[in-house]
Amino acid sequence: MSLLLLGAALFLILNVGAGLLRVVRGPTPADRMVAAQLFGTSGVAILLLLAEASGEGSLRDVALIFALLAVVISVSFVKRGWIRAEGSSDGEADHAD
Amino acid sequence: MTPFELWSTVVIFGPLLASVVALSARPALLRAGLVLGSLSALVGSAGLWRAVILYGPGRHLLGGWGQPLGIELWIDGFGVAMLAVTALVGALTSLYANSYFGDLSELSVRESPAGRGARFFAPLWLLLWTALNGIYLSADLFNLYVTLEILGLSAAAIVTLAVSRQATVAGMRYLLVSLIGSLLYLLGVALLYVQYGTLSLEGLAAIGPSGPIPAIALAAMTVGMAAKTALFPFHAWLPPAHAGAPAPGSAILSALVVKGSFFILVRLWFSVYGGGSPEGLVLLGVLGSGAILWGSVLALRQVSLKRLIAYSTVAQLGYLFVMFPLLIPEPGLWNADAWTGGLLLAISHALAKAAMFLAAGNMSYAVAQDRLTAISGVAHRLPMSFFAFGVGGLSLAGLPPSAGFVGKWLLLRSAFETAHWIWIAVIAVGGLLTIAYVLKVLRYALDRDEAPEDFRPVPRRMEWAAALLALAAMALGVRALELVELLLVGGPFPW
Amino acid sequence: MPIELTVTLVMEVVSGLLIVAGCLFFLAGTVGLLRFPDLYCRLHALTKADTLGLGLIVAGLVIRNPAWPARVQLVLIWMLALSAAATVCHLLARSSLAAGIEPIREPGGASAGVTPAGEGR
Amino acid sequence: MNPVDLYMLAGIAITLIALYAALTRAHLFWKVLAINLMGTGIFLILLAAPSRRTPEIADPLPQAMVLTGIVVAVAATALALGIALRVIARSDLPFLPDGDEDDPDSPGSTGEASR
Amino acid sequence: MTALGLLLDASVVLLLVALATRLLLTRHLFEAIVLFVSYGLTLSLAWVRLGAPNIALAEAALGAGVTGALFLNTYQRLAERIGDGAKSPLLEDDGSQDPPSWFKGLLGGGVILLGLGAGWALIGAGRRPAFLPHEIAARLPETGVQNPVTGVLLNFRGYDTLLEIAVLVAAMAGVWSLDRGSRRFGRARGEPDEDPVLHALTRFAVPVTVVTAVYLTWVGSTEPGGAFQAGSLLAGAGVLLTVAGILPPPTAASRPVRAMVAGGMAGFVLAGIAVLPLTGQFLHYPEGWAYPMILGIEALLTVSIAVVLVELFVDVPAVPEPDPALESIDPSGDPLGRALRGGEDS
Repeated sequence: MSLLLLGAALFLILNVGAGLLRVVRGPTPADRMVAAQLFGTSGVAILLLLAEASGEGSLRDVALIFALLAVVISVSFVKRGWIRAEGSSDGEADHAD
Repeated sequence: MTPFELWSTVVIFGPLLASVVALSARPALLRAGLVLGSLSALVGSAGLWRAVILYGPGRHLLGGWGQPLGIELWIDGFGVAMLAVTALVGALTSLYANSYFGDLSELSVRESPAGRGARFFAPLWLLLWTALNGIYLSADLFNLYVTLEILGLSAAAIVTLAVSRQATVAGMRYLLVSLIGSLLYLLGVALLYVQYGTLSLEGLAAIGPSGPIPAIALAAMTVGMAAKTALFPFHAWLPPAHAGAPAPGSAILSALVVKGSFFILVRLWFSVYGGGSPEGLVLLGVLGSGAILWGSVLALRQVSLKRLIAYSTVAQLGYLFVMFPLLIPEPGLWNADAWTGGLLLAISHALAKAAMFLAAGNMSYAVAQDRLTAISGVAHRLPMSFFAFGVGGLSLAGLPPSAGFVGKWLLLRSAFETAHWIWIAVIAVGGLLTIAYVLKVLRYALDRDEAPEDFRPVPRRMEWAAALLALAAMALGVRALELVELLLVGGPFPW
Repeated sequence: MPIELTVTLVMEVVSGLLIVAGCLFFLAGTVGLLRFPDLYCRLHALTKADTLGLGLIVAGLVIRNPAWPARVQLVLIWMLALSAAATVCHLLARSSLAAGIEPIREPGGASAGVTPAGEGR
Repeated sequence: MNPVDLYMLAGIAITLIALYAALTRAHLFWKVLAINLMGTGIFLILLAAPSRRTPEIADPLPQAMVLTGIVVAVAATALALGIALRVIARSDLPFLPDGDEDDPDSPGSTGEASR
Repeated sequence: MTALGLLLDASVVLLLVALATRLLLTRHLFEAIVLFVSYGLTLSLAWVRLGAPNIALAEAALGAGVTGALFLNTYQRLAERIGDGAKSPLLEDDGSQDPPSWFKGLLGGGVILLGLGAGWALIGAGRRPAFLPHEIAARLPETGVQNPVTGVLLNFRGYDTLLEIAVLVAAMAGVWSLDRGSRRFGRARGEPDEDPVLHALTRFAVPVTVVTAVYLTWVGSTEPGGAFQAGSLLAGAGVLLTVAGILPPPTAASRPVRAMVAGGMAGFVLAGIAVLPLTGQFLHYPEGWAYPMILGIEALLTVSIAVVLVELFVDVPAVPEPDPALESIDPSGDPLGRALRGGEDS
């Protein structure tokens, strides 16, 4: 049955590879960020599958870190008031200065 | 606890603890950090010097494991000589920096950018010192990589302490070169580990690396270290970085930091690879000759004081590489004259170059400019700095009785013995060019009778630090025999 | 003995089906990410489908794994991913709107749901 | 083909592509990115190549080296980005000016001026 | 099964090389950064496949997480600087400053040759039996820990780890020495965040992160984990808290922050020196003391690393406004000494 687990992991990796096209195409930073989000979630899934397939429990810790850092990166990215697309003010997200 | 274990701990971890003090404590304790670092380096290297002379090369098994499992410190004459000169230059430069940066106890991180930079000079410099001492005692490939990174990061940060745009650009370029150089070195480490499964220099030397993978590894590491040492075709980053740094930083970078990667090259080529390939040694010698000629010519053409000295560093580093082909005249033999001569040149260059950069710092401090034309007449107001610069320059040029003279003489003798006429010609021409550019500066400084108008008095300690270094460079020649004795402990092939 | 065997077999099959279904949701999310016309649609497609896909895979793995600590950890990871996806999607959409990236509104394509996804708090 | 070989070859490829990019991209950020990637390529070689020799026992030493290397890379990246930002603040361009003779602010710069 | 595994490895490798190539050659900065984060996550999978979960943890947390966040942060500063919608070489590198194509060609050719040579040499490398892994396994019980990687990091080669902390501290001091525009990050202290969603997430994610970090430090002696992974996780929690405006950002101006940054290194060195009179060698733990000392050092390092990483992330990237005091310094002179004393007499 670990054939199924490995197969699923392989499928998810190919899936992620396809999703990368969105990072390359853009057009806005937010689009690229969404695609990175896909990377994070799929990475968690792949790691969980591999953990089950190999019986290596510590991979679940890695998956947990994936999930946590996806949060940190995305949140700090958004909260920095990054979007300058079409002439807005510097956004409510950042009160600094 | 043997003296080796005691003093090597003091010499490495003294400056490290001092950097902790300088980093975390109140600004009032910055000076305490510098004093602690200088004292531990001086005492530690003196202790190791004595131990090496008494007992021969020694080791310190960190963690009690020994190679190949753990990391060893290897303490031999070469390393201790470099430690000692680093301690001397470092202590006097710290003394200088203490006055140069104004009242250290008043520096706050909230201040102007310049003040903030000065606030962090002491911790960065003490970390850099730790890294240098670590390199000179290390006997482990990967440990050398980590120390190199401390060295590279703190050195680049010291360049950017001088807030000008030129210094920032130079510091960036320096950091990039330094990082790529370290990574090439790491690539070599990886390849060697893949091939032989050990990181210990001694273990590798016992195996005697040969074959395609070790050859690629040596090439990668040599390119990386040559870039960090600013050997001839890779020298472009050095003059702006060394000229742009604040004066004590320039002295440290030019006198000491480039010697760290040079030390690693010597260890690799001779101690580990047993001489490598004769063609490679000749190639390094040719590049060194190129550095001597090209660096000296460019130094002659400079119109700013610190840049002239920086180009002189490019040239003087060339001499150290001329040692490489002379050291092994034929397979199985090594020439003691070339070894001691080349290393004496490295040591005397450290002292002389530090003296020159500090003296130049005094002159431009006094007249607020770095142009050669601006320092005209400064000799009359700053006789001691003028004297320091002149004596340092003469030592570089190899005039007796300086250490530079002894070093060059030994190098020339080894070339005579093996009838390498080309190297002799290069050394001679380089010496003449050195005299020319030193005299150029002296002529400007003596130019007019009256002193320049916008003149600011220089703190006494800054003058003393430069003068003492120059005197040390000169006096070293008188006591060169003791250094030669030290350098021969262990020799180029310690294992 | 046969009953136990049957139970194990059924659980294996169920878990396998859940994992396969999860993979299909991931595929759907990626298709949406690549094919949908603007940022808000893509957010919509991706965060929901992927989180659900991950949930199904976690469910499948929980069934397979007999150890309780591992099961708790799996569920915890899923909850974290769930709340993260929701929050990030919300923040991205909100600050994109604030920055003036307009959602497309003309009929046809994936028009329905665009506006709520963008303006929901 | 041994799967470990795949990772080793990928390590070589990434190291060299990154080295090429570090030397040919003028933009400072790509230089820093390339230096980061070059490090990871070397890590791949370091971890994959020894384990093809002794597949029966995992070698913890390369793992420890790679861990150290990752931390060093983070530190170097932080400092490099900080200095790069200052370069940009001073010159408004993410490039390093050509040549080492840059002293444009002062009249009669080096080089030709010394004639 | 093995065929499937091989296919999995091949996909990971292909993805890695493709990501690396694309991110190094693209002209859009933001794309490159997002690809870099993706590359880090893929690399983490590669470490898992290579049987190194320790590194996978560190790669995900540090390589992808912290480094990616640093790049994003810096990107943000650049975007701020150039203002709305403007095209600028800062964000879109058109390659006009790149070296001439003959140089690229020459270098490219050289690099390809080198790659072929190195690949050929490594594939054909002799398979001499390795002795070190067996030696480490045999003497692991003496180190006081069961995780061999932790044993190498904190006992066999503890000196390297100590210097590695020094690298972090050196980078920190260097970053502190740079001028920063002290742009405030997130909200002021005490001011409630009006975004309830983020707040709820923080309340859930931060405790999970902290618990995981403590768990990783604790478990590091037996299983994958350790100070660096735990420290970077704690740093993640710290970043989240500062972003949400719950914690004030740590800065160099605060002495406790500086003390915590240097404290990990100081504690490590002092532990090494403390055992010197007992055993005669630096960091040579006395019999029976190895485990408690390693655990103590790891705990200290975890906190210290977390503070460094939060500080690097939060406080570094600021493009300062032009400072007239700086621009007036004569660049050809000896700038710093004179500038520092400028107030006194000139």
